[in-house]
Amino acid sequence: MKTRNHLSDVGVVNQVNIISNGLIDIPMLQILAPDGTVLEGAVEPELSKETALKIFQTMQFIRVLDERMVAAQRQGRISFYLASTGEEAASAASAAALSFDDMIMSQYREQAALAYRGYTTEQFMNQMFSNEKEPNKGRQMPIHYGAKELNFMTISSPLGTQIPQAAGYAYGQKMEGKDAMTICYFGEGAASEGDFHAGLNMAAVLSCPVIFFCRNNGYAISTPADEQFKGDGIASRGIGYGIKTIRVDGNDALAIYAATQKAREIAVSEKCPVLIEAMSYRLAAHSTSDDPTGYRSKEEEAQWKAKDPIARMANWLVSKGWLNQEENAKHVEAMRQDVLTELKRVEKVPVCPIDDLVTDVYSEVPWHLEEQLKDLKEHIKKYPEHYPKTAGRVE
Amino acid sequence: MKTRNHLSDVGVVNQVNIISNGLIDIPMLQILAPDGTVLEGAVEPELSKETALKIFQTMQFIRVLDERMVAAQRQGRISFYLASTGEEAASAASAAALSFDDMIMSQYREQAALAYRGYTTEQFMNQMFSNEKEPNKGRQMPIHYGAKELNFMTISSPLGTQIPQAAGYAYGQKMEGKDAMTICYFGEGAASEGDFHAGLNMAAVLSCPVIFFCRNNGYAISTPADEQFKGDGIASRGIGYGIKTIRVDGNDALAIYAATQKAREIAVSEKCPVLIEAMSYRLAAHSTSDDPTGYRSKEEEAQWKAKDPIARMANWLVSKGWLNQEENAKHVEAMRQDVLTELKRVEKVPVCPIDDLVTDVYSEVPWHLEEQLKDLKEHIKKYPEHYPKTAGRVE
Amino acid sequence: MAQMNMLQAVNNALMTAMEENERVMVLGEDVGHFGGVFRATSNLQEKFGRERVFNTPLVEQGIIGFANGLASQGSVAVAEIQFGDYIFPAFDQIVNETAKWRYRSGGQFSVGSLTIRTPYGGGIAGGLYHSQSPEAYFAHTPGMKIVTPRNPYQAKGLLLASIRDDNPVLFMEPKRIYRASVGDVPEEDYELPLGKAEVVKEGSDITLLAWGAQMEVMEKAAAMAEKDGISCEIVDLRSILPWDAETVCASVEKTGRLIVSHEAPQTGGFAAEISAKVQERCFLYLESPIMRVCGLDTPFPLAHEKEYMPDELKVYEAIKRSMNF
Amino acid sequence: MAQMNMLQAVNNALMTAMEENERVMVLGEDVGHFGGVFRATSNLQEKFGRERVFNTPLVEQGIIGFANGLASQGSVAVAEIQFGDYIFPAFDQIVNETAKWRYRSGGQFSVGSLTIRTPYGGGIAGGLYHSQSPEAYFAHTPGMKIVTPRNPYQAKGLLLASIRDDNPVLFMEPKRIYRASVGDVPEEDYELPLGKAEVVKEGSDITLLAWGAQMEVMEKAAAMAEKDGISCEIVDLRSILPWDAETVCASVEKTGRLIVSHEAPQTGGFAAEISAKVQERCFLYLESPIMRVCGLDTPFPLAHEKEYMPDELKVYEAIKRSMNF
Ligand SMILES: Cc1ncc(C[n+]2csc(CCOP(=O)(O)OP(=O)(O)O)c2C)c(N)n1
Ligand SMILES: Cc1ncc(C[n+]2csc(CCOP(=O)(O)OP(=O)(O)O)c2C)c(N)n1
Ligand SMILES: [Mg+2]
Ligand SMILES: [Mg+2]
Repeated sequence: MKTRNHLSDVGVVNQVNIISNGLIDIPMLQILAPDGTVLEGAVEPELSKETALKIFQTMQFIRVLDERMVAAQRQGRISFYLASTGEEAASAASAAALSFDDMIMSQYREQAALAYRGYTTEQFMNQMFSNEKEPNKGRQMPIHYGAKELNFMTISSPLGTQIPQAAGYAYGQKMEGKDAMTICYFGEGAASEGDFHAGLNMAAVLSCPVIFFCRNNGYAISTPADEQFKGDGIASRGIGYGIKTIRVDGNDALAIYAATQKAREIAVSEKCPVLIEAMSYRLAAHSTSDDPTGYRSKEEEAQWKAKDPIARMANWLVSKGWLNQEENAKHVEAMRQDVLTELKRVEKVPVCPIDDLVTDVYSEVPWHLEEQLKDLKEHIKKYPEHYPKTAGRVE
Repeated sequence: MKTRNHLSDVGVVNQVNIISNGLIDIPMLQILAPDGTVLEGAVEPELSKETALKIFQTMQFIRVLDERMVAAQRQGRISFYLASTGEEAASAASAAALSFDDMIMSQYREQAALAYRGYTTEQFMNQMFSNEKEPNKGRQMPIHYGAKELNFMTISSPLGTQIPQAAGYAYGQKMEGKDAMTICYFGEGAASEGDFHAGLNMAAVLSCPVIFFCRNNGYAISTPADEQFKGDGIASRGIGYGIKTIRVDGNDALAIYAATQKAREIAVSEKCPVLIEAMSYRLAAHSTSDDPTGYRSKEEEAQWKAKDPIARMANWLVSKGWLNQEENAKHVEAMRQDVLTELKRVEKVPVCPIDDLVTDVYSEVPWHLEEQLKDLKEHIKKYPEHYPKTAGRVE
Repeated sequence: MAQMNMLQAVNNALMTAMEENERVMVLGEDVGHFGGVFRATSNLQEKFGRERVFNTPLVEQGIIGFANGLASQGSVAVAEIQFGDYIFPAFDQIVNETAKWRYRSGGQFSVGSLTIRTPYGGGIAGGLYHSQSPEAYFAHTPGMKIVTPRNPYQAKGLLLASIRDDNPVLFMEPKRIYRASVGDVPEEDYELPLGKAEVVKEGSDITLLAWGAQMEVMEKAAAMAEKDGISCEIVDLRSILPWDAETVCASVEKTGRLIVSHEAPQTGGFAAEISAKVQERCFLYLESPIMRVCGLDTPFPLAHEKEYMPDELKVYEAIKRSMNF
Repeated sequence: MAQMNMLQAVNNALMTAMEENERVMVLGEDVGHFGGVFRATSNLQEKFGRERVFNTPLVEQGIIGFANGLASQGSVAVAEIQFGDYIFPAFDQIVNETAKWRYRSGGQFSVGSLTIRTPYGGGIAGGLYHSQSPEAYFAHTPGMKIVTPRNPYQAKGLLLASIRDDNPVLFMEPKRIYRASVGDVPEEDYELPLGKAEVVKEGSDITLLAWGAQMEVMEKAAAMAEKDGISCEIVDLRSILPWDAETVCASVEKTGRLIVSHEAPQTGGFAAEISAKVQERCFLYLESPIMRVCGLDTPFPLAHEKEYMPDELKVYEAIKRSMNF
């Protein structure tokens, strides 16, 4: 039996002593100035040219993909899209600091992490067109990616649910004795969910090697951060859970990389969670269903456009001699072409056959779903013109 | 449209800077030493003799009631009981610092707050015997008190649910422009629930005049505090929510009173929540269903018996010349008699008539419950000997 | 009278309720200045201020917990859950708290002044998490009322009645027809009764029962069946809990046949309750088994949404099966 | 063979599963050294260590969230919810996550190795919050399996099968008979099939269907009816989802009559689904309406618990009503 210690370290005071917010003031890590120069006193993280360029190209690719897919949604070619414009650094550079074996559990605006892992343009398209080539079988809305071979858990829409799940996943990794951990991305809005509290507290108590990576981009749809919480962002909550915490400039790829690298080292060696809060801004609309002009000003957006993480990193790369802007422009153009080509090609791929309506509910299709499928097939055969997506292939 | 400020106050740092637990260290307010003397430098709160004695007598009454009812449960006279031995100060002295109009939402171990409000021995008994005199109509297990006329919300067993509810209740009070607020009691275990997170964050964001009063008594049933959280208790979480926070010695009635008085003043004048963490120890078993010898040591219990809040306050009262120990012993004996008498009297009171099985589900009894009641009554009339509690009064 | 779509009717009901009673408050994610993701709460904050119409943090269990507290205090709380699919984090607050508040306190306290609004249902390419119809989960919960409108006129009248009813009401709005369903709605205040089904169309051969957006499907199927000479009686249940067994059974006793349809998965859906109760009551009147035309027993799919849905063709086929039994 | 009560059988099943597979972990409130409030997990921590058997903080949504993560990683998670009444904070994690994990990922990921154990049911003077039978809330959720044992032998065999089944299982333990139900249980490893009902007693006049602790009630009622010369066939459903309609319908086709009984409130309870399905399939065989003997449509009461419960007298009366229809 262990002796309990909930009072063992507590000091005493004789006057009513109010602990208030002002007690702490968490600064954020910044390495690159907005113009891409290294800040005085800052130390660049160890980052090979190759990795740096991979981060950069991933960010650029996502910028291009986002632009193109928002347009495709407007044209009615896909039903929904959700861009990460302005926030590419947070997910690309953090993913770069991980090991490939680490599990990624994301919210939905971390396509750059997925792309960094190697998800191809075609794979993105397959998911967005919900087609039969997509391993998730077209069951969820566009942007709900998932790729087992890339250790990227399939995204689910309910917010915050992945936070305690990530703690559990990490616990399992620890028990297997693997040198792997879990990273869990979420927005500052999702951090209001009860599952956030559950996940962080459990990870701390149960010593789970997990990075909780909060993208604080100032908004949850229309709700600004100051209607979301009153504390010092999400970072200040780490203290309450006894979780080591790092705040970082979310538009500074180098700072993100350094912070995540350090966090991973701590998580894996000390078997504990680390909380990172990346301060950024959602330059994009929340999604293609949203129009932010109703709730924020053009000036505010402009201020943040000036902090663009891609431009910032580009300047740094140029200063290192690792990037040639002209060549890069061609490269970006090629990406654009690639996206266009894949889009056109993939939109013709059919959806899964109707049998896949009932698979994967259980490990085996149970009797009642067999029956329902049978009835449905007969029905479709009777009215094939009404079910054009599947009728052609009902045997 | 308001300008957003999620980054406006953030400082910058150039090296990975890990905020860890050690950053803060929240001391607890103590006014009385364990022997009841006023600590050097401590200021006694303004507390009339009358109020001081009322707090003290309430604590003593609850000690007596708890003892008696645990025994009554062992004798099979009631089905369940839950004592607050060792923690009487936290609820009695905090209730004393409130205004009568303030709503109390409690967890279940705050019988002293209810007694302070004027709940009588008979009322306690009525509830515990689930009888027809009980305004809650005997629908919940013993100890689920509730008294509208005392502004004491009926207790519900699911833990933590009252926390966001208290925020909402307080918001309603604010909107009505009343000089009243809400106090919400809960244990350190319940503070792990998602509802805790929801309630504290919402209260902060929506400026609700509410005191969140956490009794940290070291255990949640068998689970010690160090398997419940890793932060500096519950107080350290206040910072993350931007909530003013006070930690207090839960066994020091004067400190509790002072802390709650201050918290109420802040909550009402600034229209905001305040978090209080009272450090104490559950000397009792969790409930009559529990046996703590399985999970903690006699030594640990002994250490805490030495910090008994009743003895501590008694010594102080004696030193003030407000209490005579001999007279007090008689008084306690009278309380014991009163409890015994009421117990014997009340256990004979019948339960509510069968019609009350279906009232209060809705504001009016709907058709389907009318039907179910009708069938049930016919059934009872057929087999009266099998339903002895109600058969005699089925018309 | 004005022409309104269902969103406008909901908005108009909220305006009406807030004007009439200053204790009415509206809360939820993005319901403030933005007016909610569907714009059902547009202009409310402008009109009634930030204290009566406010955004909450993103936490459904908190929204309902907070609203429970507000309502128990005597305020009239109208809480929005952004999508029916996201009501589950609030399940405990609804099922264990909202629904049991009055009972456990012997009527001393209640949250009768709480209304929970939420858009539900499929047909908008929403996949698993923007399409669910969770009514049956709540219909097993004594203490709750559950109401669904089929058109703008019903929406305003039922929502006003729900807000004012002295019981907690889950008001489920069929989002597929939020904009598509347009009709005459009185500008003035009116209420429609809770707990009462409505015979929308009389008929003699078979009863078709549904609620919300599914009513449109029933009407289309009935039109198809009429061409075959089958006379359909169409009933809108309107209130799912407590439900109007009397009206439903009267119809079935007349027609001898019943089809119940909903989008939610068949197993454990509310059609089961209706079927169970109707066969109990109308056993000797039934000429064929009560049939259910429902969603499949799968999560709500995306690529196969059309195939999954209990559309008019499936209902029409069921009508024929029932007639030919 | 050893004599065990149901708690011992559950404990024995957990021991067996943990010995056989080192990836099995047990988590929940107080399940560690203390062995859980009912002692179902006694001695597990001593035997398998604090990393495989651990207390969690007091947060049901976290317990299931964490267990979902563990299971998706490939570990075998056996999570305890201390009382069925407290499963609702985890409702979202179960209904939106556990149940839909495999489907939404096209089978790439799943939490098939998750088992959720929880004690349920009344009869212990537990009132509103220590008595509920929440099975129907989950039975409307494709992707879940739901299992309940009626005695110690069933408990061990079904729990072992649940832990090893490649689907998430909600394993509901009838706490009223935790200690009261005693019987022979093999010491060795064995499994009983999921998804299969069991005909516990053959009969010819009427089928009595239930599960868990309610089986005892059915047996007593059957004994009373037999004295009147009524031959009852008693069926234990065992798996509530997916459920064995084939066995149930075969029995009803033989007897022509069916009574389903559960403690949960009648409206929207799982008896409704059974009734709806059986009347669909066995319409022409039914000699009287399918009857439900259930809890009343109220929260679970305390003072009137005896009156609320679907006891053997109520079942017996229903049998007579059915026979005399
Ligand atoms: C449980 C739940 N509630 C509500 C929603 C609807 N919703 C989708 S995104 C969103 C805002 C999320 O904001 P944040 O977490 O800050 O992430 P961001 O969009 O800013 O990246 C909301 C309310 C949801 N998906 N899940
Ligand atoms: C939602 C919920 N989960 C579990 C329980 C069972 N339970 C009752 S009391 C308790 C421990 C509470 O500990 P704490 O909050 O510290 O209060 P204390 O008993 O120490 O006063 C538990 C787990 C419950 N009542 N509600
Ligand atoms: Mg955000
Ligand atoms: Mg405690």
